[in-house]
Amino acid sequence: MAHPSDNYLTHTRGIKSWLLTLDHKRIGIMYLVTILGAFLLAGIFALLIRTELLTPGQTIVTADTYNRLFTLHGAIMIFLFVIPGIPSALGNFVLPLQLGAKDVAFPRLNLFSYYLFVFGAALMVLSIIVGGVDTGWTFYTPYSTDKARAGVIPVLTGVFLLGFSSIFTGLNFIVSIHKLRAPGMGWFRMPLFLWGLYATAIMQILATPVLGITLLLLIVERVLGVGIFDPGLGGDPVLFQHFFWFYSHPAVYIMVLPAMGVISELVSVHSHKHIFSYKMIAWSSVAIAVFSFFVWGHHMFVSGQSAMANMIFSALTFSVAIPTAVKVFNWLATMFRGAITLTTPMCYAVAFLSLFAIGGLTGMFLGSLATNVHVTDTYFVVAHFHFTMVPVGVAFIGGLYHWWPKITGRMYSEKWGRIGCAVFVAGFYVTFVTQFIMGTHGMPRRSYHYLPEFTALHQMSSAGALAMATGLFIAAGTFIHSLVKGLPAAANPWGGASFEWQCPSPPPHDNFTETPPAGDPYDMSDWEYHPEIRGYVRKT
Amino acid sequence: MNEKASHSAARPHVVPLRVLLAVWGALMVFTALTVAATEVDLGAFNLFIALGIATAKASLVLLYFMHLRYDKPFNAVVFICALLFVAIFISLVLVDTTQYQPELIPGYAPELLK
Amino acid sequence: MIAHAADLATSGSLIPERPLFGSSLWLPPPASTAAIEVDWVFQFIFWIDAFFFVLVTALMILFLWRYARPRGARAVGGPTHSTPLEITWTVVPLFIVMAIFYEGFRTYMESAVTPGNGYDVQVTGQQWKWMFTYPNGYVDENLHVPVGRPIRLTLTSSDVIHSLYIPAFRLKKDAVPGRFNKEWFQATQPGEYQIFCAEYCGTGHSDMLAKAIVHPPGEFENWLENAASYASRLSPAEAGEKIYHIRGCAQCHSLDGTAGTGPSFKGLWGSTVTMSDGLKVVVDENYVRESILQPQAKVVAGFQPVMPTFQSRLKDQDILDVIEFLKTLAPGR
Amino acid sequence: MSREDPRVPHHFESAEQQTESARLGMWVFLATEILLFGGLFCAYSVYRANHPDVFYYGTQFLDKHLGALNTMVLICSSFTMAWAVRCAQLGERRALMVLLSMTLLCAALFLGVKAIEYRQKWKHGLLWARKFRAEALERSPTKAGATWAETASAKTTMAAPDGQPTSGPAASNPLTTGTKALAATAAFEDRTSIPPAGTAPAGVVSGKKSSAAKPSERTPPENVQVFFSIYFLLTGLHGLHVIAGMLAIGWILRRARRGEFSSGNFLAVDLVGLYWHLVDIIWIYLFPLLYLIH
Repeated sequence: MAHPSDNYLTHTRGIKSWLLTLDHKRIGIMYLVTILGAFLLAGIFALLIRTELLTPGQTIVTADTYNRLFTLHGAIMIFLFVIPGIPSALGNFVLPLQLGAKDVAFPRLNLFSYYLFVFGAALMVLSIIVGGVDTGWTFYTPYSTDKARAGVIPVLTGVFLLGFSSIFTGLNFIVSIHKLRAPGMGWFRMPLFLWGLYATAIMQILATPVLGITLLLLIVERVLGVGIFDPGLGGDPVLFQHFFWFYSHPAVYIMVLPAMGVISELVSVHSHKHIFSYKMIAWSSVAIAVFSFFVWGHHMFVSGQSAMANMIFSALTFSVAIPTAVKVFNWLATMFRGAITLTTPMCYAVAFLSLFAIGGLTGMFLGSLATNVHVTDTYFVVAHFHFTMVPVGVAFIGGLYHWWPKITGRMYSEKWGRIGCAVFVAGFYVTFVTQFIMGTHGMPRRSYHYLPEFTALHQMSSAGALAMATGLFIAAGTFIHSLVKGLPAAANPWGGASFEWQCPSPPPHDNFTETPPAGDPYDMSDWEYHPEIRGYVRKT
Repeated sequence: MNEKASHSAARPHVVPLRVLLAVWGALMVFTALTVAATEVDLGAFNLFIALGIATAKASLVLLYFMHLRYDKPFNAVVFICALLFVAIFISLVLVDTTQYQPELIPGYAPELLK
Repeated sequence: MIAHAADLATSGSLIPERPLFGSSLWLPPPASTAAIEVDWVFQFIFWIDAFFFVLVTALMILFLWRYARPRGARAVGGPTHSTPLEITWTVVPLFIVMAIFYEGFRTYMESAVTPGNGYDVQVTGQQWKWMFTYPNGYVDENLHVPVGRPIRLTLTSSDVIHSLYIPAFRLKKDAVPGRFNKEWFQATQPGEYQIFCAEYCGTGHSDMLAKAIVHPPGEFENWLENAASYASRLSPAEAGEKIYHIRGCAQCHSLDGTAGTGPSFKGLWGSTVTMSDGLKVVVDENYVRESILQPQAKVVAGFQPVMPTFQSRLKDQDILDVIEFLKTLAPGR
Repeated sequence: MSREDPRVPHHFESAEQQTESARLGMWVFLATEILLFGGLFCAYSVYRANHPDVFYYGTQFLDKHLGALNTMVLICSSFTMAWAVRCAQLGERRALMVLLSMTLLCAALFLGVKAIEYRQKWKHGLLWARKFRAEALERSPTKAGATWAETASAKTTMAAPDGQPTSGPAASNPLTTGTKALAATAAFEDRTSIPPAGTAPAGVVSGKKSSAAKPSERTPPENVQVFFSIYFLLTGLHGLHVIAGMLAIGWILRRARRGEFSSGNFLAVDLVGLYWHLVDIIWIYLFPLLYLIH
């Protein structure tokens, strides 16, 4: 029935068939485009920030503009790129394919969620036009309620809508994974990417509504003055921090867990070896999801949080380190005695490993009470969270390279893909290792001016940022080149055994004419490489 | 397809009207009871009585009006998880805020006088 | 404000003899009792981290090199599970993080107990200025303390959240409106140390700088006595200038004619200014007094009504001193 | 969207799978609703645990009989909704329509009573923090004599009794005289010797006739306005959910009238029912927590 050229891209035509589509693959692509646009915008802000910091005094913008730049850089990166990047774009595309399903459980809700996202994003961008926001992405009271510019209201409303977009996506994923698994696919026969998405969805469901009510309270506080968070009216600003971090710490794992899922896929498929200790990786995802709810107080050790709470939160914080360490060791063990092809996705996977290791290990300084006091709110924290957030971006790009042949039906230049990755990672190290040093020497974050002794380090950091941008442009170049001139991709270019590689590239509108039998998603022994089609074919 | 749909979905539990009426009656009695309980001063115990009655009422609604008793157990797990995480949230925040009360300036609210 | 950072750059008062990497790549030289303890914990974590980072990276590179295969190759077996290994790498990190927690916790709790014989200084953050109030009521823009004596700080803020940060003492505490946060330290080395605001607080956040000046034994009392008696030592105009600097006027009102958050004081005295409602007012004693006590009563056109009242914070004599200081800035003088 | 049957979308294997998915989805959504309200319950718990006096005092301004009435109204609506689901399951279209209409009626009644309560609070100035008018506390809780016009005119009266410089609206409250505000400042300074910027941190000082007066049960505690903020936030958010529920019930009523439901197809009624019961459950907790503080 399926004509070879009939795929989800050509199934129907016209702009309306895209904007009103209920196909998870098209919605995933629309997310991808929107998210990449936001990434570009936030990236430009980052470069402006690094340019401003070339000299201790004013370089290109005023202090007020600088404050708006870092706020929007943070808010757009987090809410429009890092949080939705993997689940909404890649997850939407891949999840039903990996389940062997025709779509997510609620396709209309999926489309609605996308438009909520677009509307929220538009409100955030609008705030730039009405004058910007200068609160930092954390919106701490009473600065955000009393002093900040009026642009804070559209931003808060925007983030509120984005939160609900995220909740609905999570809801959709939970129900899809529960109810739409292909016959024979037990919980422990799901690809690990789905475990990552499932754990993420749990957190989206349980944490994001608290962000919703926090932002709602902040809007009401600002517009009506209810005095819950505003000390001027009898409120408690530290209570706001509890509310905010109850969401925003789990949010860190909302960002990281899908990335870990991607890495599990990448490491196993490109090492052509069964993932090491499937169950430990699956359970550690759930463990991270649950533990992450108990640790938010480590953002508040110097805020006036009581010593008792500090102690509890510090102790609980270290609990998250264990499942994270387990995952890292499992990935290494997967590579051990594998057959590693250093493809572009694999380059990004090992880049993730090395960056995220530093991100996780430097978290020890922040979890420990004694050292936290010195390094919190300095560039050390800035460097630490970039060493955890940027790996998420790395996994996103790696995942994009991994599934790109499936999404577009085209291959790309492996050579330039690898060069882009190397340039980006080298630039990243230069940018942020210098910031660790500045931080331990006492350079406070969000500072427009700095003491002249930090000049050399700041300039190195800015140079690194430029290299990062170059690496990203090279990556973008490979994608564009692939769209224009890429060779046709095989159905299974890497030799993966999960369902998405068993339908054509690009997949047909209904994904599978017949759902293939569910087996071990990491048992790749049945697949044989055929150089003439640049892909793998199942042994007959 | 239509035939199949009506057969497979027609099997959900239909709660007898008798049960619904009994639950409704119990809820009304509990409401009267909780108002009456405030007339008796039992100190801090009043709060527990009020919350206990509320929980009993909520359980009745959940089990019978919302069919949780006859439903897939996982739906109950979802609901209980939500309550559990609210409890975690409130209790950890309370652990902190009750501790730091001595540091607060009593009655600080300068903007109210404006 | 821009001038502020630039001043610091040129005045050379920033402990210029200290290059960034004076004693170690990672930490500035410790100058308080707590700093020495904290540095130990820092080193402890640092070497554990270094070990694991090298381990992970080395294994990764080794495997990438050793098991690199051309496209189409397949792995020959290899383990997919090993219970002893998994238990090892779950339990060993568990004990390590428990040790790290304990070290951090122990050190923190030692410094959380405020000693009884401390000297009290009250700290108020205000956009964008630190104010340090000594027991005799004197207010200074820098933190002066005696060496070798526990100093107890009580922090609050009069507007938004600030955070007092003294890297050399490894000390940081938020100043939160509506509450008094407590912190203490004991300096071990006389000298000047940088104070930052570590919690973002608006436009002038990065200029909210001050110094912690640790006096050698015996000198602190003399300094305090001398500093507190400025009103009797100085002429009214000089006292007014000091008040201008230590009470935060300088953050918004410049002396060089550039408009900040508020109008510049240069040439202000005796001039006629237009209010936001169109009223024209001559800057005289009554107007200045009213502007200090009721800032919102008359707001100069083009500025926001954001000045806090100084009612109950400045004495009548202080206001007269400020007026004398303004007179010295009048046009033609 | 689907090829054979518009009611079973193409990506489901069977209607049973669809029903189960939809119910699970609804329960997950209800979980998010609980966490949404959880934030407000947390704010409630924090302020109540730390300032019980504020809640003991504030609650006397709420009419517990109206609250109890509203609780019963909502329970009735929940009952008719549960019955409506039963009728939908059995395919009794006419009874379904009657019961849904009764549910809507109860919801409207609930909002009506709520409106009466809000109106009383508005009249007496017992509003959230910024709109809160402390002089309202001077009057007896439920039978305040002051009219809106009276209090409004009182608010515009400037009082500068002793020539102290007054700062506009700060001193306009006739009960918060300039001297009292200054006295409070002085007291604050004695305790802390750190003068804050802005005005005195005295909270609601208006209720105290003088500092020598014996504090009685009627003396408003400091920051009593926070109680009313929390009251309006909790009941307001709940009210919004009631309105959303009414819209949903109206929608299924319309569909029922068109005969879209049958004993094999009543999913929408079922889901709206679940949502409506949750709104009821939240009120079951709000009622004792706000109205019945002893």
